Amino acid sequence: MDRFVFLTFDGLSRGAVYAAFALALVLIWRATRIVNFAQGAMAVATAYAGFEVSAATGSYWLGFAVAIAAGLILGAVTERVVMRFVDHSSPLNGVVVALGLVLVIQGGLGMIFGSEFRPAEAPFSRDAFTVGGVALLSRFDLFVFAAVGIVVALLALLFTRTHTGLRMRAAAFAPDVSRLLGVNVSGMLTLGWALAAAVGSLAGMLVLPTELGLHPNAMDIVFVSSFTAAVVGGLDSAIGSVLGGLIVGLLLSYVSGYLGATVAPIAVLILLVVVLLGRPGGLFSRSAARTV
Amino acid sequence: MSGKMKIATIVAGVAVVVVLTLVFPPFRTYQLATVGAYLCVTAGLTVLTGLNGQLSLGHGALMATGAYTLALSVNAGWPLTVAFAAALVVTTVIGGVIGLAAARLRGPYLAGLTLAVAVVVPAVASTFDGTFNSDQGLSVALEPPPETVTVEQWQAWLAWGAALVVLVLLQLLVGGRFGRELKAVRDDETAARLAGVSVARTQVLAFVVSAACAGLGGALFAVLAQSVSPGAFPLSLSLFLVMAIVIGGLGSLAGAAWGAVLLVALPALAHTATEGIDAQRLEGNLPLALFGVTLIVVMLAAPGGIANLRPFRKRSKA
Amino acid sequence: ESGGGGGSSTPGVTDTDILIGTHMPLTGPAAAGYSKIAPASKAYFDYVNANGGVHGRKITYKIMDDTYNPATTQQVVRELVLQDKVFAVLNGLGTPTHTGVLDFLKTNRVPDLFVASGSRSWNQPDKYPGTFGFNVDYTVEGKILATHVKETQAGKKVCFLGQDDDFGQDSLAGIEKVLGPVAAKQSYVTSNPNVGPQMGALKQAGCQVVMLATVPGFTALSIGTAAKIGFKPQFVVSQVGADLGTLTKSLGAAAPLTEGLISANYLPLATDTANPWIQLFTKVNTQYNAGAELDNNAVYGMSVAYLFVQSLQAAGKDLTRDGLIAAVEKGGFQGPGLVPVRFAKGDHSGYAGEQLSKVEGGKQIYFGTPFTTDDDAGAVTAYTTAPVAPPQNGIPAAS
Amino acid sequence: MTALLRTESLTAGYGAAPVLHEVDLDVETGSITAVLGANGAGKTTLLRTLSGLLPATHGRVLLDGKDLRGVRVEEMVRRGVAHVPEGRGVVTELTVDENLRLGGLWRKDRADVRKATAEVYELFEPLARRRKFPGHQLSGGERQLLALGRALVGRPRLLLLDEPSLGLAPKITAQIMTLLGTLRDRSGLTVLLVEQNVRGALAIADEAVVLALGRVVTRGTDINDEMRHAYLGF
Amino acid sequence: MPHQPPSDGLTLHDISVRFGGLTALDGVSLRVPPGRTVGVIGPNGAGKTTLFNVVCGFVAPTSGQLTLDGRPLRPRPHQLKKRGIARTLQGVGLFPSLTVLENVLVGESDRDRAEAALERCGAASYRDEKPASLPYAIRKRVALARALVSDPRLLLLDEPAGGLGVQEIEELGELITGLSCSVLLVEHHMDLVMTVCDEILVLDFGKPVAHGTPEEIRTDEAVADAYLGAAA
Ligand SMILES: Nc1ncnc2c1ncn2[C@@H]1O[C@H](COP(=O)(O)OP(=O)(O)OP(=O)(O)O)[C@@H](O)[C@H]1O
Ligand SMILES: Nc1ncnc2c1ncn2[C@@H]1O[C@H](COP(=O)(O)OP(=O)(O)OP(=O)(O)O)[C@@H](O)[C@H]1O
Ligand SMILES: [Mg+2]
Ligand SMILES: [Mg+2]
Repeated sequence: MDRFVFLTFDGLSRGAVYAAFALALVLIWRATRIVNFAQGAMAVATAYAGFEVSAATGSYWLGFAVAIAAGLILGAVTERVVMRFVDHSSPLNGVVVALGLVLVIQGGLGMIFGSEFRPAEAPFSRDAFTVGGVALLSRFDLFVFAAVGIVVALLALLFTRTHTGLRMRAAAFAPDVSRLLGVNVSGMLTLGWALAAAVGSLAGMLVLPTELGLHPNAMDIVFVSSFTAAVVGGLDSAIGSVLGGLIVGLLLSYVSGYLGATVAPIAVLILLVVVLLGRPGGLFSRSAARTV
Repeated sequence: MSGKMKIATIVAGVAVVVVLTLVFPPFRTYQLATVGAYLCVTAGLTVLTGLNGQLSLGHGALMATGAYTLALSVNAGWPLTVAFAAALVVTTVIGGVIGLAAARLRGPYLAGLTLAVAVVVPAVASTFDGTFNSDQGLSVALEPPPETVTVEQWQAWLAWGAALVVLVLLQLLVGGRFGRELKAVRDDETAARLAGVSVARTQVLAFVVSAACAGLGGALFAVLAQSVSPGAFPLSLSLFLVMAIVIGGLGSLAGAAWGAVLLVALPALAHTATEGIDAQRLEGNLPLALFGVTLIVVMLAAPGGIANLRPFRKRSKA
Repeated sequence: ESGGGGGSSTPGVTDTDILIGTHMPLTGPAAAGYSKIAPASKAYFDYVNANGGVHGRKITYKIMDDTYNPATTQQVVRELVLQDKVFAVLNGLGTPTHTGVLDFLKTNRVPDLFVASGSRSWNQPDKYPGTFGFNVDYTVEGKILATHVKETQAGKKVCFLGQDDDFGQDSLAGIEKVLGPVAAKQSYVTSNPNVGPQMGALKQAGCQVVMLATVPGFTALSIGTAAKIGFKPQFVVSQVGADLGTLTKSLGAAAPLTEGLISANYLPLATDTANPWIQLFTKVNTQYNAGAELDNNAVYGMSVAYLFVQSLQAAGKDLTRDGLIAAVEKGGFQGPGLVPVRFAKGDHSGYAGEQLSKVEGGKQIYFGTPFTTDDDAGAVTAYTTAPVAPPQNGIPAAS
Repeated sequence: MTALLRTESLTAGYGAAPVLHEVDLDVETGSITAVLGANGAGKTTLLRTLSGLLPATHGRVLLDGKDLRGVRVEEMVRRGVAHVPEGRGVVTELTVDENLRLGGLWRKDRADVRKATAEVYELFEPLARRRKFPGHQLSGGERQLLALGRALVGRPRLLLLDEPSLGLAPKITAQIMTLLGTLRDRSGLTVLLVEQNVRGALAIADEAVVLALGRVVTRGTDINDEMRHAYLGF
Repeated sequence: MPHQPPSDGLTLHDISVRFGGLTALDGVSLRVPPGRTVGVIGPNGAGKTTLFNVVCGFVAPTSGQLTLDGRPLRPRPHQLKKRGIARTLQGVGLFPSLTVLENVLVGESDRDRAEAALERCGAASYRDEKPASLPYAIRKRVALARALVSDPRLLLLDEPAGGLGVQEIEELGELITGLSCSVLLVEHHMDLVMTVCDEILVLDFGKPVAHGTPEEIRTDEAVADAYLGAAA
């Protein structure tokens, strides 16, 4: 029983960071209908910037702010300089460009910072509170939960309550019609990329302290897990992605704990198959579109 | 170009490659062999992704399936031909299973599922390490080729022989009714259904065909490398395959051929281009970045891929 | 290519040059740490070249990035052998990567020296006559660490966490040869950087000593995770994942957790500035390694290069591939290592043992004597011969 | 009356060959102009060029006497131009409500947007029943109504309608034609109406323009029989 | 014309369809005898397309049965063609990446038949064009050719006249009248419906509100009220 409780909390704290990153993927999907395969690399790049600043100034929070600001800028620049010129008549073109971007960013980071792991400090203690000898959550975990919760709430507000959110969605779905209705589609795309990259950076700052450290490839595996989480939850749903993150986190923890770490990816595959066969658009998908 | 012309082009192209293996130095011949093996995979993938619109990020795993099957068969003492047949059968079956699931999924959800397939390879190899020997992998005990040819030539002929079969069969397959059905399903599922096309069947078939091609390519990789291990089939391989067919030119076998060439040539060129520069941190990273920049630039400059660039398109349209 | 007078028929060798190559992960997730090895070797070769080379020949070291992908290793090694016609492959890194090219190198009769991994596969003189190891093998190391545990932590509950591959398995085999079955064992895969469940299990099993066969990132992760859940066992860590510099960087503010960590190694530690080898390497490093810091990876790279130069010297002026292999098999090299390399006609394994180290006051320091043993039932015995000092000019003399 | 919209030798097309050739138009403020012509005559192309979706290769478009060159598409709606494109301009992933909201997003006068929305719901009762439905669930005609209603929420001065009756039941078509007439009379709305339903369009139009092969072949208030036979097929 | 077994065409028995809280069809019964043309009209959102979707198997009826030639029909869209049923879509629904000829050839192998179908619908001269570059009316013809290529016994046409000019509608009328198969026609263009249909079913809010000959429907007050309005 202790073991179960421990694994549950371990899974939740792991799942929260997947959720954070999945949110960034969901955001950009909703705003641009693109799965940004470069999201992980972009988040790492901004985290480098953030941790450099933290190291130089000694202030974690300054670095944190810099990372998020860098995310905004990097996202906007990526859209303005590269993505805008991609021919989107095939959805794959964007994917390929994003993958190219991954190589450029990782190569660039390797050149600037080298391939060594660098420390990624957490702003709060990662020592878990223990109850009856069983480790539950740490302050940092709580911080992650809070941050994820706030982002979900803000995103939900943005997309459902604000004019800008409506504009972003419309621009993503039907650019021509949106322009006719006065929506600045290109501005919305830039904004979408900027916000998504900023959320990605935030997620990066939350994820990296729990990983091996800062490294050009640090988010590769997180990207895979988070993408899985987003797909499980449904790419159109912020809540879904958070739930998906928690589910994936829990599954990985239980499977690693009870069956062994090697089996974990197999379990994730099975989870995906089971969920998607039941609900091909993820857990939180709305009913299938009428096509005829 | 008519179907017959296309097949003639394929045969002529492969013949040229075989002649090249006679004059090339061994390493170039080996690279040609690798291109041939990749071509089997990209040709299949272009049918699936290009013509049928199903994005697979998991073809590296199907290659691994073919490679491991071949390795196990060869090591069990089966003749190479039987081992290849076994590799085809097993990947076809696995492709069918994944295809059945894939047929229900669209867009990023399919991408997500196949991504999970791609990353499961090392896990399977470790979980069943009695058979697959974990990260270490298996070595493939091959009979040496006849004295008169070099190993590299023999490998190249094998790979291009397979590529020839794959290309001709695929051309026959997609040049006719099945090809139209693949595109129809991609364009408009509802209309395709009404035209009498079973969407699910077509999608599963496309997956099976491309899986078989990937399995064959993977088996060739096992022969080329004389070993198989999970590390040789990482997620990046699956992603590179997709990049290759898009940059080559999505949806045409010519594009698949360009893609296969690029998979071998581009990293090598990026490495060569940066060879003179040796500063510790640039080493490896500079070619990587250069590779990435090339991908982006090509994609922006030639969104239809290389096969659809003007000078090439004229030829394929004539 | 049995090598006549001028050695002109030997690939990669001219009267003035020797071309050798290697495959290493320079980029990608596995590059951490390892990407520093080859440049350090190269720096040492540059140093030798600047001092006249070996028998008048300068060494060119071609480093190929294989991103730790065995398929890429195949490509780049073929390029080295078939295209560049290297004389030998030196210090190719990684068990799965290098295993794939053993046969190819054998077929092409390319000397395959000092493979950078502790697998036992390199020591198969009958099957792979040209292949030689370098690292102490994981089983030997496991036995030495376990012997220490047995002596100093008697009666404690000893557990194990290892990578789910040869590394972990060979290590565990060595440990269990000495200690018998461990109280609990767990494994991890590099593709899942969370060892929470594993550390949780070890904690619940009441482990007091945890032996780790982990790469550096996972050592740090394990130590960090243990602390996180209030689990403070004695950690005993394989040399592979115990480089204090790397751990300190990974752990950041949590670096003090490494205090008391036990490990072992067979090369002098980069932090031991009093060691004459380190002084030599520091000198070489500052002159030829583009300002890179001298860490244990660099020490490793230079030690490999030193051993290679020794081998070339021993192979004589008429350099041939067979000659080089014969020279290495003759053995008897003495260098920076704390224990001898074992090369002999029937033995292609690398270093024979290790000396234990401990982290104290934020520094990793050796204690006791080195030990040697075999990877079988042989006893763990102290090695008491004093280490040699480097030659005056830092370059091994022709023998 | 003054010309609200004017084109001068407007030429546009999709590839190398132009579809529209030297089109000259004058649309008076507060008038309804029917744009007629056989399939493929270039009617849709004309509207797309007017709203800026398609760049003119030659000639110019003037709104209130001001050249529209360089004015971005998204700016047009602020100048009072609403284009209801051919087919289904509905954002199918958004609900009916959200689609209507989109129509008024750019406007400052929120109270009037609310009022206009209420009016649309009142006018197009099928939409009122579907407020929370995503667009893709709507029937063909309901989508057409939604696209039209959305344009009305913006209270445009100039309405570019591309076959608004497509897929609409006769009763609703008639209702819309009446509505256009009313809006013209009450608030001076100007309409450019592309229609295949020639009779319906001519019944309310003040002026008609007939396109054939991308050229204006005739214009005027009444279309004589010869023209009807030659270009409209009846 | 291939030998046809004795049949009594398509019959709908008391079909109802509900989407969540919305009743799209409410107890609709209808028979389409062989060779006859039956029109279905009604206000927007009355359930006409949904009725087609039920016959084609895109929508499962909440209650009620379908029979074809006296045998129960549990349709699956891609098997309709084999059972002699063809349908056009309310939009155009062509495959953008295929040429006109290839569009007609989807699910078909016989080139001659495809060419003949195109010829019949007056689109043969566009055989190698891609749909995007064609005028709307031509695209509609191609869509019709695609439905006719399999020589169906029952043809479902969903607003075939939408977007067509007066003359084209006349031609379409002639084409429909000339067909030997049964036709189920959904159309808002009253002239066409009145001229080609043998009988007409009127739906409102998913309910049948009238059923009869064109003459009867023209004079039906309920129909005028709900559907035709003052335009009648
Ligand atoms: N996207 C396009 N690419 C190429 N040609 C096009 C495109 N759209 C239209 N055309 C061509 O331009 C010409 C005019 O088309 P347009 O759609 O403007 O006609 P229309 O008068 O609106 O006809 P309809 O009544 O069918 O809507 C046609 O010949 C058509 O084939
Ligand atoms: N898949 C679906 N999900 C939810 N509602 C649907 C679905 N399909 C149809 N409806 C609803 O059912 C009603 C009938 O739709 P249908 O398309 O059959 O109308 P129709 O009679 O063809 O109208 P039109 O003449 O406008 O094409 C509409 O109100 C529509 O919103
Ligand atoms: Mg038009
Ligand atoms: Mg309808």
